[in-house]
Amino acid sequence: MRHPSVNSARAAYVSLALVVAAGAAACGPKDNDANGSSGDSTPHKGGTLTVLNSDPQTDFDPARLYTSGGGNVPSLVFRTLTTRNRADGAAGTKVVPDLATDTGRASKNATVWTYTLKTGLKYEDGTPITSADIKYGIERSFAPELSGGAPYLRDWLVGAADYQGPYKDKKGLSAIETPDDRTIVFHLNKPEGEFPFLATQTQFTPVPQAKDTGTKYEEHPVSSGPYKVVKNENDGEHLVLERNKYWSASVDDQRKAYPDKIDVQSGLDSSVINQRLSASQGTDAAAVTTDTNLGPAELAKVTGDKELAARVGTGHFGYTNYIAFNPKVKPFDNPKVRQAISYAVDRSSVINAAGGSALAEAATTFLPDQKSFGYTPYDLFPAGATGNAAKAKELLKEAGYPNGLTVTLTHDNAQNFKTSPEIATAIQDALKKAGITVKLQGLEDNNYSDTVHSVKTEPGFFLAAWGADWPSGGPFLAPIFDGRQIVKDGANFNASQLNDASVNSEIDAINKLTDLDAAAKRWGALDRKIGAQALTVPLFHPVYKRLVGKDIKNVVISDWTGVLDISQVAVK
Amino acid sequence: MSLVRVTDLTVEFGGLRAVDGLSFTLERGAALALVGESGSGKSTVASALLGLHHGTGARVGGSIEVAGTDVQAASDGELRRLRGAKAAMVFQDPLSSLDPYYAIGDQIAEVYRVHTRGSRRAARARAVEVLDRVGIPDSPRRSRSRPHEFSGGMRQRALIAMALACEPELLIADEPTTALDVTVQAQILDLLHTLREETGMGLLLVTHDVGVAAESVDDVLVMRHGRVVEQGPVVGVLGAPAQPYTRELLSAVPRVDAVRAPSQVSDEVVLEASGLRREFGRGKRAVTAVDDVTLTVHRGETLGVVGESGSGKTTLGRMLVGLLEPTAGEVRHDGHARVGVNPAVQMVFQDPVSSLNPRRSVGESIADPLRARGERDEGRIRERVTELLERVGLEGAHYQRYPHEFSGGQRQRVGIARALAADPRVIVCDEPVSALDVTTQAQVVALLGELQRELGLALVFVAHDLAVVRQVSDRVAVMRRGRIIETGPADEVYDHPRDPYTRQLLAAVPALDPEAAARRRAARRELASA
Amino acid sequence: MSEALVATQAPEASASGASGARRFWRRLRTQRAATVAAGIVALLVLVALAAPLLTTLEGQDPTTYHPSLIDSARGGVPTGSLGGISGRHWLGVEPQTGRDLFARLVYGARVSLGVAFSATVLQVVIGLVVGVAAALGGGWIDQVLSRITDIFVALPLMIMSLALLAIVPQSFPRPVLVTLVIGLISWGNIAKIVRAQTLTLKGLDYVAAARLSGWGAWRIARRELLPGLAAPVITYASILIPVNISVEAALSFLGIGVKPPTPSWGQMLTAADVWYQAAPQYLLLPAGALFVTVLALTVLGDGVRTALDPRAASRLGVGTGRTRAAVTTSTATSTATSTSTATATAAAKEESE
Amino acid sequence: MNGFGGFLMRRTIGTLATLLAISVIVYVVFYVTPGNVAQITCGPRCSPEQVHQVAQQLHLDDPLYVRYWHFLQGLVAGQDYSTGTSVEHCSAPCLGLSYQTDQQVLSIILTRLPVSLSLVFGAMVLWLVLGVGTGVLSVWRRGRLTERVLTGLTLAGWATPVFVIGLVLMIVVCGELQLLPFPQYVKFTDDPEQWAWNLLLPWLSLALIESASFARMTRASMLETLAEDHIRTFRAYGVGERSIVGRHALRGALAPVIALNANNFGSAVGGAVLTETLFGLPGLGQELVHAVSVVDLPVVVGMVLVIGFFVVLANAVADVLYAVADRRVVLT
Repeated sequence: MRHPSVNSARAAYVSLALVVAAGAAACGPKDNDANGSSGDSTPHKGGTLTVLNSDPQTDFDPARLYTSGGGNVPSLVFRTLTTRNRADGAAGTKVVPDLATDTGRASKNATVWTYTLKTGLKYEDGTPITSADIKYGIERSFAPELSGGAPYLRDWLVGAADYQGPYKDKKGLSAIETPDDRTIVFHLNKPEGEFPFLATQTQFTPVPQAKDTGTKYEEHPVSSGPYKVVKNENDGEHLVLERNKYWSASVDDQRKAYPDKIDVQSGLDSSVINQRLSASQGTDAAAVTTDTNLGPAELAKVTGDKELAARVGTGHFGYTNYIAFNPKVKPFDNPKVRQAISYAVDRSSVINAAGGSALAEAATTFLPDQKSFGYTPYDLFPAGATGNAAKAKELLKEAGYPNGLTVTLTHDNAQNFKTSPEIATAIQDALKKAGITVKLQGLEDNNYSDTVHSVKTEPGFFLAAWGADWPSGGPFLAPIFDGRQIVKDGANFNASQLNDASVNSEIDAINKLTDLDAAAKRWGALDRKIGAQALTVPLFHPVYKRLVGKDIKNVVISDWTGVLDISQVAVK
Repeated sequence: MSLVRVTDLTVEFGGLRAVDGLSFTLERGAALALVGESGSGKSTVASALLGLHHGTGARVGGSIEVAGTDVQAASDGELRRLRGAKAAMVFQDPLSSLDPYYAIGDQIAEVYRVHTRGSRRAARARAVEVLDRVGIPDSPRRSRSRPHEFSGGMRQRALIAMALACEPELLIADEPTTALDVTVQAQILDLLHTLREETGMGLLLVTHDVGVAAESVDDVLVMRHGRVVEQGPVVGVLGAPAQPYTRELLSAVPRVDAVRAPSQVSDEVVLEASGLRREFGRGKRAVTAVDDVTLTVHRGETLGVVGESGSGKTTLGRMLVGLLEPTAGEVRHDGHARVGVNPAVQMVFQDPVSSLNPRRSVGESIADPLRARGERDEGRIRERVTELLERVGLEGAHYQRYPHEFSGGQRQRVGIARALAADPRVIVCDEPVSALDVTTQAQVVALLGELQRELGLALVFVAHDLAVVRQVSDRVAVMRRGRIIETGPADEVYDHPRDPYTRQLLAAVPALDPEAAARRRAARRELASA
Repeated sequence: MSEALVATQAPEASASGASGARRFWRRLRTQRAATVAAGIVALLVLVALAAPLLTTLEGQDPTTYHPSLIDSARGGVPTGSLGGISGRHWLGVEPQTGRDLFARLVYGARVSLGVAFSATVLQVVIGLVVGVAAALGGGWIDQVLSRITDIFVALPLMIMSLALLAIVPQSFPRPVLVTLVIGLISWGNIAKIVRAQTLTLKGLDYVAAARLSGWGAWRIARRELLPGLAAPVITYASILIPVNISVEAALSFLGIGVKPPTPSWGQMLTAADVWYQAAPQYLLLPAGALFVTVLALTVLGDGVRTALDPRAASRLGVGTGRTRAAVTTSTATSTATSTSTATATAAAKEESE
Repeated sequence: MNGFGGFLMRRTIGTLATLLAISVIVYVVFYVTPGNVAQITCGPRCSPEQVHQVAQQLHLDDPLYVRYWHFLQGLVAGQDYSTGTSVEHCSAPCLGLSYQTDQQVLSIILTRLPVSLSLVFGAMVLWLVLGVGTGVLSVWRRGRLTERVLTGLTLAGWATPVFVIGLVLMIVVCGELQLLPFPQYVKFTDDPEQWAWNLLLPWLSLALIESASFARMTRASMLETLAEDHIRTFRAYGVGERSIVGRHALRGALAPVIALNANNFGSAVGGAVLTETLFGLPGLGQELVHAVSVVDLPVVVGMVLVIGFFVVLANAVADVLYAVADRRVVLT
């Protein structure tokens, strides 16, 4: 999962904008029923869809994008080997074929994956899409000039660890074979049953080598999807997309592409976006946002207005906000201390700080509460809604702190409801009742990332959050608890620095499974097993609420992304 | 009907009565001078004539009638019609009295249009005409200049031109020449005289300078503390004053033809300057303020340095005491070349207000040289300061007072005491009395003379006032454009000036005798035409 | 304009008896608006100092959460009427947390006023030292110091704050840090004003007289110049204080100000602006407090200026670089600043050589 | 005019020296700012090897002085850079390339500068009208209720942070009353009328805040002028109050207002961060805050230099205009 860079704290405030901009790969809805205006709700082709965003599409190079389909807008331009199923709720967590005819054929213990391209695929200039272009697209994502993508390709492909991309290394990656124009074969260095999920990422988008302009490619990436870029101003701040006439629905059953034109305006203040959507004047009536949620203040207003409330779409992205412990730091080496804090936490005030019960749901499991992740409910240190101070005190006494103790909680200063000062102060307030004095250490965003993701400087007690790169337990648990993923001299996400042989081997075993349902069950069991060690205190899973303009139809919110799918939206 | 009739005029500001029971009349075409020292209320009278106190909170009593308008009863509109049209006023400081942002011709035209409703073009033409009338050369072009582009004398001419614009019956001139050099002053007074002859307008001249009054008017009214001291024809009042105050005033006026008793001058040279030169600015804008000045000052001697504004005399004085470093040349003190300040050479400054720190007691200021010398014994400091205060004619108890509690003359005495505290051998006095009233002036000059005799001080007396310089100096140096153009014993320079410029200067000094004034006016015309 | 500033030095000939300070107070007292403003400023300072006492009186503190007073399902909007105003919570409670707004407002005054006042002191001290040193040092010292001053005038305060606040270790107390950053970066304009004023004062006769007494530069600066700089500096400071309050607010807005749970007005405003529709009093309280403070300080500043000298100080104008809006504090634009390099050679100089 | 030529020379040299010093300061400060630039550029999940490759690519491992030297070289001689597929030239004065987007910093600045200038220029017109107008009115009606109300209003604008004014204005004017569309930047060259309509609220927000200082400056200068001797002259010549206030007193306020204005203009070009952020105007300030957050050193340095340049330039212009408005002032 990729942590967002904070554009401006302003933009981040009141919205989960960045959470989503970063992790727009996710999971499904529960009560999504925002269907725009009453009356004829059948979607029709035509019209212009306006997108009001806070973050510009600064990265528009498929090599640099992180999430499945590169998020919402890029997936209108980039088609990938596979893609997320564009459907409401849990159905939306499935991976489906896109350019390929199926989601991939595994062999040799899931270490070799073979894909065949559909016929009749064309770029925006009418030239055919070949498997070599997909290989080239993957290769160029290894170029240091185009860094930014997910680490999986480098980790999984045979001999890719030191590859520096086609600009420096003309030989290319031998792990990818293209025996003909429609076939592409991937050789992995270990079994990976979830490879089809990885193939949803934009690195799997075809890039015609002749059109590659290196770092300038993002100014006008060549489209394989239903729309092409006709305007890209101020580094992605204003985009205009129009129909790619060489795309047809006959070779793409996922993207509906109702509007004729899509106008993306970004760099807007999040409160302005919500004001505009609620006013729905002029072109804003046909507007959506792909990165701005309703904040608590706006929610307070919207819930009091029936018309507005009907225009709110709700989604659930697989995401967990939690307290991380580093057991290498005293007193968090003592499990009783960790348990005491787990008992003392007041989840209701944390949820209030995160925007209230409508915007966050209490979490007692590390995995998000969705089937695709293998959600297995448990609450090993029941704190109730407001914390169990008595039990916490008892444990502290057992741990040798009868008179309470003083600890420092590290958090991010960026106000984004994730690891923010508000949540930290809510925890501070709750732990006070259990006799634990919490000192807050707020760090500037970059400093926070550097500090908590380095084993050298990692604090003992800090706020963290994790979202999955795709809706499965693997990318959710492995980076956090796999002992082999502890990074000593770089960005480390295994905060507890857990290196448990039984956990590691179970992860390996599940990765071999190509039956994703079976895998999910075992991820759930593993989550509970790790949870018993109290290495984290899960706090809440965020809920995304977003307004759409009053002319918007066909709002589809999958549990994969938690946000409306722009490829399904109609304005007529 | 008289042009101006003032009866029993009183003006009060708050509780303070500035004018008290004043009555006078001025006939058409006549000229009257209100003469008095600062605080006598003379300018207040001038303002009252135009009703300028309306709405300022001043209480004006008695009756004022100017050119047929009852000023006391007049409405704002009537007053506006009086001002500028029937009675025009010329102010003391011509620079600040003109709007710095507009061309002079436009300002005159504006005034003209207020009263005549003529066209813009006609008003401009009138402005050029009156500027020409007051002797501004090339007036069409110069009318487009802004005030700061004019010299002081030209500005005063422009102000007079503004006054003439609507052909008023009365011209009120409030200290019209005080800010000007003596030669310029003479020109302005001559101009006023000529204009009066030609237009037949009445003149009310307000001045502190008896000489200026003697040169310009028929009648004089001496004021003190808001009351009339003496009034009558100028010949009578100035020639044979009836009142003691008038006599005191007259006797205090320094005479340019007075001969002074010589000081006890020794041969010992205490201060010597050779080849002094000082430039300001760099490159093309460089200005040479003092150029190749060489002089010596002996123990017990007074060297007068006289010159008009811009002649470089102040710069010279500052170089002599070491406040300014010369660009070239050197200053020797007791035979030693010297850089920077030296307590043995002190200075008395022109402005008694700005030369004392308003935030420190005068005693502390006087004690500065003592403390700087390393004196730490508060008792001895106190004692010495008391002694100095008494020596300059103040009281020891004044130690704790602040400068604003003193009058101008007293402040200048404090300045002298401070200079003396350093036990100097030389004191450079830079216009020490020019900001003072004549009676005070005489006292301060006398004090300096006494001190010189007593302490054997050498004095360098820098001033623009030729009469004062003659009064105090053994030797005189006349400066012009940074150079000394003539130097010699005072009597010789004054009685037998060699340089034409010196002669011009001397001819410009106003005389107290009206008849002499008329003769000198004629002589000036000759000099000017020569 | 230099001659107008000189006028600062000229005492009123008519004033009698009283010393400078007493005269100042008397003149300040005669202005009713300024007296009221001074009272308000004093009250604000008192409120800030007595914050713990006042909150004890109310029975609340600024950090305790009151989840029962807010509606979690509606984003955490206060449940009570008028934002939850009650006998127990005098000004209502904060949305989302239920923290007591009165307590946060009075504690916020501590930070906002504290930061603003001390940053101003810092700016003034640095400005004075640099300005006086440049003016007295002359020559290359003046050149070097003036260039350094220019640099600090041109450095954007917000941007440098963003960087500096991130560099300094978190253990360093934030309010102090914010103060230091504001003070250390935006002193350029005051230094320019001080330099110009010092140059003017330096030319005055009483300074020359002090030199002739044999005193050194340091003593002259301290005894003769500093008192003369008081008027413009105090006037300017009264303008800077509200500007600095705004800067603190702007830093909070950008997320780099004082850290929670410490309240400050700026932080409250930042958090509250989106609540304008749902909980208006949440926004109006800090905005109102800020308005009253700025108004009082401005009126007081005018009064001080008038009391120090009705003529000279008015030259300074309000001169603000509207830092909040314009984010750099720079343009404190008294005419003295902007034309400090353009020497006014008023023609008056001709007359006095 | 030789004097003016000399003035220009000295100012240009002074400006260059100041800007150079600023660039050094910014380099040093951001060099020590926490934030692993290569990691941020590469993404948090990048492996140490990858991060190392990115660092090499961006020359982040070079010592500070070497990097600064390269920066100077680029400024003077331009620099070549690789897009991966080809070599491009960034011609002098090259401010370098953005770490994050690989775009030329100068072109980023040039596309954003018109927005900032549009915002500040328009706001300037408004704040002059509002500020000077209020100042004149309050002098004209001095001592009366009008003056107090006007003074109170401008101070209210002054005391309220721009993000509050801007948001409330937007909610009321665009949201509730629907008098104007929500602002969205339109290029002047595309549609001047839309440009103005869309910028109206940002202008107003900025102007409301600035106008107080102009009102006060105007008022103070005018009152001061009214106390001067030449006003007495015109009163003594029967000139009416309207002309005295409107012509002579106002003229006296011109020079200080010009000076204040030029200064505010300069600082606002890069300074209107909050206004740009709130209204989503793609100007310099908005980009700068973003660049700072991701430690994009070349962009930060370039923008700070450009902003510094405007501040210095505005100061110089202020001096020139001051001298034009008040001919007694000599430029040095």
